[in-house]
Amino acid sequence: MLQIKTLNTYYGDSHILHGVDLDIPRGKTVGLLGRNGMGKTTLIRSLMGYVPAASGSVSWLGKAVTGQPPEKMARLGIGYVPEGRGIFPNLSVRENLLMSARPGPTGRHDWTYDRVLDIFPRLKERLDHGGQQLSGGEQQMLSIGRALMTNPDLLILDEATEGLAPLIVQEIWRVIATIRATGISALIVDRNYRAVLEHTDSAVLLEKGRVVLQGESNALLGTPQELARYLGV
Amino acid sequence: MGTSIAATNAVMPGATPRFGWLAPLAVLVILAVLPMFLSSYSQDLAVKIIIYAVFALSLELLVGTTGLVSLGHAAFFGIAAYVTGLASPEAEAGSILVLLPLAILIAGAYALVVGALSLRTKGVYFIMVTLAFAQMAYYVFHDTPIGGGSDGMYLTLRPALALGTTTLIDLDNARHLYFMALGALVFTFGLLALVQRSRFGHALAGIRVNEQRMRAAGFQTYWYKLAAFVLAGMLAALAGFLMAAKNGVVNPEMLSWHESGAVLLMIILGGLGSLRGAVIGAMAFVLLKEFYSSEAIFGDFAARWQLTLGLTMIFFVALLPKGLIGLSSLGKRFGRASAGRPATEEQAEGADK
Amino acid sequence: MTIDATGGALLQASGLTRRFGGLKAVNNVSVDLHAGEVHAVIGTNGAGKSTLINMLSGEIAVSSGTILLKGTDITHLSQPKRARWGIGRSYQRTTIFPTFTVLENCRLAAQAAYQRSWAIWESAGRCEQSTAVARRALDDAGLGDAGHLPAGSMSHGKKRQLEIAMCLATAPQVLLLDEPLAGMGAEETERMLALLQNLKRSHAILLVEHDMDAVFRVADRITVMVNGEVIASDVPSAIRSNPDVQVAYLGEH
Amino acid sequence: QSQAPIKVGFMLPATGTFASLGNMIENGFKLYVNEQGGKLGGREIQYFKVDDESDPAKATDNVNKLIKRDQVDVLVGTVHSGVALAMAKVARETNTLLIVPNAGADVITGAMCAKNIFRTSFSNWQPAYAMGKVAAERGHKKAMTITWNYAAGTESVKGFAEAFEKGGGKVTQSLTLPFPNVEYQALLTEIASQKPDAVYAFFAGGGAVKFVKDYVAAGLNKTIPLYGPGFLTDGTLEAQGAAAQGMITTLHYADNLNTPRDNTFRLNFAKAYKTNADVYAVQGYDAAQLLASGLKAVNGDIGKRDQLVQAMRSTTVDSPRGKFTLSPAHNPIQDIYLREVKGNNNEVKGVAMKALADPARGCKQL
Amino acid sequence: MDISTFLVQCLNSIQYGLLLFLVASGLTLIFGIMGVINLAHGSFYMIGAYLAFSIAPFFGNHFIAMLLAGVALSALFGFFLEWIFFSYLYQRDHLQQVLMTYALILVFEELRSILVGNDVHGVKAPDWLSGGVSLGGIMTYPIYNLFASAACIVVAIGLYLVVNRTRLGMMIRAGASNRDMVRGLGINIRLLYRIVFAAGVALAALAGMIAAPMASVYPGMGGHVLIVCFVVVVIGGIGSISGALIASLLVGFVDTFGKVFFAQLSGIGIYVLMAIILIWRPEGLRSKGY
Ligand SMILES: Nc1ncnc2c1ncn2[C@@H]1O[C@H](COP(=O)(O)OP(=O)(O)OP(=O)(O)O)[C@@H](O)[C@H]1O
Ligand SMILES: Nc1ncnc2c1ncn2[C@@H]1O[C@H](COP(=O)(O)OP(=O)(O)OP(=O)(O)O)[C@@H](O)[C@H]1O
Ligand SMILES: [Mg+2]
Ligand SMILES: [Mg+2]
Repeated sequence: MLQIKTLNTYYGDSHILHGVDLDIPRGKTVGLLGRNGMGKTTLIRSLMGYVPAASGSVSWLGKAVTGQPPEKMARLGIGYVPEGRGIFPNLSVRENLLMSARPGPTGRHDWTYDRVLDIFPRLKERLDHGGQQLSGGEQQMLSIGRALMTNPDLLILDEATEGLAPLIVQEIWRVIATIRATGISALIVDRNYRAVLEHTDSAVLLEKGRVVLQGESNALLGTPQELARYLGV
Repeated sequence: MGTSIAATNAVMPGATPRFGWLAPLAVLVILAVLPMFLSSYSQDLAVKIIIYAVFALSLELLVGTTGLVSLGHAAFFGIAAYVTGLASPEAEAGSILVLLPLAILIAGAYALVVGALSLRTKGVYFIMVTLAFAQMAYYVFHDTPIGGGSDGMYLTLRPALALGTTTLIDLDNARHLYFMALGALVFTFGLLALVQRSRFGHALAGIRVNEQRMRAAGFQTYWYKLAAFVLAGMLAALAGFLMAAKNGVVNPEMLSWHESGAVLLMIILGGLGSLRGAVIGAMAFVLLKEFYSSEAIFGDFAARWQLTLGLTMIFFVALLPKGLIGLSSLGKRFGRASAGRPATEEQAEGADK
Repeated sequence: MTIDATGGALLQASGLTRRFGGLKAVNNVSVDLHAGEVHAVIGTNGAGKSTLINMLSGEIAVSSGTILLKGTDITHLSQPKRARWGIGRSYQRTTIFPTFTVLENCRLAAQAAYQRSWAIWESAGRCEQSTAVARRALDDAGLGDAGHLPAGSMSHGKKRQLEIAMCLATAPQVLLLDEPLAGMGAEETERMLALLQNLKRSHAILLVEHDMDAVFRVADRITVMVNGEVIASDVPSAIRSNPDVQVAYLGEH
Repeated sequence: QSQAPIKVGFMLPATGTFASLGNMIENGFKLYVNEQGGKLGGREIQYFKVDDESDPAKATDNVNKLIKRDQVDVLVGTVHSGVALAMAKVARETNTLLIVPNAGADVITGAMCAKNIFRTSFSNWQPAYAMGKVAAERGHKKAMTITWNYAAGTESVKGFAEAFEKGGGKVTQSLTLPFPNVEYQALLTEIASQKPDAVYAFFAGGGAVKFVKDYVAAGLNKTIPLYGPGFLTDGTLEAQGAAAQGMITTLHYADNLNTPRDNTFRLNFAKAYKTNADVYAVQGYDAAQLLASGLKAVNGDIGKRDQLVQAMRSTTVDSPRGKFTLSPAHNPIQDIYLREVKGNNNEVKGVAMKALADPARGCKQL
Repeated sequence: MDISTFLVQCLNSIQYGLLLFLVASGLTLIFGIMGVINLAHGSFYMIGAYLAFSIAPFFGNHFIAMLLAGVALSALFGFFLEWIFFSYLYQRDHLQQVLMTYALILVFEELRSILVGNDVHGVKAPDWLSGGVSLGGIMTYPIYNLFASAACIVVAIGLYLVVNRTRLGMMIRAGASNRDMVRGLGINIRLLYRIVFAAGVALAALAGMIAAPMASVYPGMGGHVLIVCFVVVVIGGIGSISGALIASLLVGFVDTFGKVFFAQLSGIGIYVLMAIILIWRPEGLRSKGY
């Protein structure tokens, strides 16, 4: 579905991504792992078009989309949950959700306002609160819900479970499992590498902007010493 | 509006290059010998620029350093000018030693009141409350006979500084005025440069970027801001005193929001967050207008100076995101852009929305 | 629910309530923080943990209740004053100075203890005390080699580390940490836990965290909040087996 | 030496509300010079221009551009009173010859009068005083005045009241609103509730247009006649349209004086500038005439200041408005016409006061 | 003051307040919702008035048609203006926009002078709106003013619905707080802002066109109105349409009665009002607090 080839990205003079390859097949979930500051977010921001890549290519369903602006990428069917949530503080919870609502690129309409509120009942109690007034976890739920409202074909979750209570985290993983079942792809960054590997088909491990390890998630789970080396556990 | 109003050039005040003091020193030397080469008109013009530079610097402390955008700064400028006018005796020259402190104190007192009240608000609301207080002062002078109403008033004789029977400084003398203004500029610039590298200045910068964290760390930010506000008001008063002395005429328009807006524009044009930017901005603002409205250069088109000045400013805004002070780094930017890499300072700032 | 009613507690809050309009975000909550102890507060999202920290640190006013610091009533003291008296906090949402360097971030926090703001002839950058304190805080938080970077250009996880470092730089006696581990990788988590173990010897620590492994490793006492109310407060082992807590918060943990 | 041209500095508004007035004054001045073959007193005239922006805060700097930078021999300006005062102040200090072609502030030829300062227009007091007299003669007993709260307005209102009360009337209330606020409705209601016999208003430009229209829209004109100095209607009749018809004002000029002098002037002006002359053009024209009379007396030697000033002071200006002389304070002693709006013209109905001289209160240098 | 005069003064206050709202509404949009500090707003108002003056002869008594045509023209104008002058400023410091809008004021003033000259002009109200209704006593109230008030109310309601009740409004407000995030959700914020800016310009111009028959058309007419508009928007609470409406009416009352009771110092009335309100409620009357 989404394919990234030899991506190089800079922030100013510092070379952050060094020829990264990443392939997210249709309907598969891919985990993106790495210690702090290794370039996970940068990879996501490059593929979304926030940060221009110096070289390399991004293609969607076989079509080159390198260098497209974020709004175009999102319209292709990417739902984006950024790290730090990106809630609109001046909009109420209801408005945060409604403003992004639209059918998916293929016309799919699985995620409705009501369904999102069903998986996050907490939000239902806070509909008229401003984004600013939510607790950290509530904001995180809202951010995920908002991305789902765009009925994406590919969901990108950058530290989406940060600040969520264990019960809710379990719920999120369940949602990801159901999403996976409906043929939606996902790219998941999370500090809990074990959970990531348990809930994804394959995973990629970044070290200083380079892919150092990749493969089937199950297989990776079986190589604890490798993981330990790159994740510092 | 979640974003803060003033982002700035300098990462932190005081982060000037090693020989950063060389340029100002050279400029100072040039300014000191300048009157020898200037016609009396150019000297007047230079004084005007210097006074506006002092005025702009005072606002820079608020806007660029502390992040408090004020649209009422001319109030302190104008009040000081009126105090100078009103306190000047009819028949003889007023004493600088009396008039200047008086002007600064009274304007400072007003700044204390205005600051104490308006610092309850933030961002655009702060802009508007400061404007409100300035407009009140404006209408008091415009609509009541205190200072001659809308026509303003004039100083029969400019202030002077006499010691015994010898007159040390006589502002009626153009050269004395020039050096007094230059002295004020050096004083203001030096004071603010000190402030910026001091703990006080760093705390102000911290307040600009993230007041919440400053409070959490243990800074009583309200008092810091108030101190900055009053200091800025007093420095504006210094400029106001000089302006009254220079013109010999004081008018309500000196307190108008146009005047407040003009000095704000100066520091934006020059480049926020840098003292030099404020000075350059004041200079550019005055000179550009002088240039475009000069009949000798533009002939009849000089009457259309608004058009040329406006277009030039549009041009600057479009090309110089950091103001005129950013001209020097423009070359570097081009160099980097051609290497095919994005510039990132803005991204770094925007990263934590 | 306090262990010893009088002297031992560094910070003593009782009956804290905070309303937002009709919502009682925190309802009659009492906590005591003792030196040498990590007191974890856990609870569902929106339970009122951050609000509790906000009240303790003076960021927002209490609707009712009292807060004592070493026996002195500080309920109505402003946040900066409380900070100067030794209450330090970190934020759940990273709250740093993105345009300043990492060291400058910490130095500024440390400067709060050496304000001398009238001494404008002294250079802030050369203030040795605060620079030393800032460097130590950075080392503790694992950012020792990042001092020169602009804070805004660091990765999310590193910013979280800086968040903690800035809290440490104010040299507090009472630490109120709002999800310090969020966003940190496994390695950094280990480091942070070690740091907490170290700090708790001389500090009173309130830890809000959703990482249960971490909480059960360092906490000496755990208070569980749901919808603004305390549903349990006990030693970790008791909390782990408390059925109410399992249903409301822990799930299959 | 007499070969070098005489430098005339125009300090007039080129931008802002008064821009068109500045333009008229300049054109009037130049028309006279051109009629003399481009020379006054045998010397070429060279012009310098500065836009005063009608901003008193910048006035000192602007006037210095002309005096110090361009080193003009004569200053001509301006429209705005506050700016004119600053000009007068600088002119006094530098002893530059100044001719004021519009600004009516009483003090210019009052407390601030000086040997080197002349005015070819009017003092605010003049048309107002005449109007006061007329209003009283028309039998009105109770009048209200309304104006912006600024110097020109208050002076005008005072002048009106002085004559009106001398004539047996009484100004019951003086309404003001802040300059340049144009929301008159509240004050019109006030007028309606007090029902005076007459209203005297001083406004200019866009504000005048709106006032006259609002006054009529409120239906007040049917019962309470509206009077004012000519500025209420001059130059804005097209904009005021039907509302202004029949209004009575006083001024030192009118649109159909129908004297040979005026007719030639208007014809020449229209030919040269493709637009009709107005009072501002006349004032500019007369400024040139006044200067010419002085230069003629000294044969173009502008250095002979005393003789020049003496000649200007004692000349009779053959103005399109009718001949006038100058008072000792250098303000015109002139007829104030009573005019009525007909179509797009302010037509003469007669002379309200003949050879009216400003009292020049406070002038010590007579 | 007797009771009937008092009532008429109240009517005056409301009428002035409504007109103010109309002028301020465009500013609420551009300033309050998009976050652009637009000093050129007064210029758009002036442009509208001059537009009315220029195109009125072609429409005769079809006043509404003229308004629509003017709105369309000015919206188009605003659209391109945003494109050329503002589209690259959002990422920058807010104050850069101030500089840009100030430069635009200068340019517009001069272009106006070049194109239409510096004279004062009047615009005739259409026949079907001329005349007045009697208000007891000797006073009449112009029908046109009542029409203007009605137009203001229509705009107020329309704007309120669009901004607060439509997704478009939500997107715009979202864009003001976090542009990047809005883009990440697939919304073309550039186009959106261009449209909103155009709408803001069109509203200001509409106000100018409606005001033209009442106020006449003259150089510098935008300057005074600008600052009052900012006062209105800020008192109301930035971004709140209903707040702006309340604020307009408040300002209308303070201005009207200030002139009657405190003539000497009536100039400071609205500023005292603003200072008091903001010191009492630092975020304006109707800020939602988020
Ligand atoms: N705006 C920026 N400007 C300059 N450098 C940046 C910027 N943002 C990130 N970097 C640098 O790029 C590198 C990769 O950062 P990135 O945010 O991609 O890390 P990450 O893997 O997502 O880490 P984390 O787990 O902490 O979120 C880091 O070294 C960081 O310092
Ligand atoms: N300023 C506010 N106005 C209105 N409601 C608020 C405000 N701040 C917080 N709340 C509400 O109060 C409740 C408690 O919030 P708080 O941030 O304390 O939760 P928390 O326990 O920290 O949750 P989390 O674990 O998700 O961070 C939440 O439901 C939140 O929506
Ligand atoms: Mg990241
Ligand atoms: Mg929280």
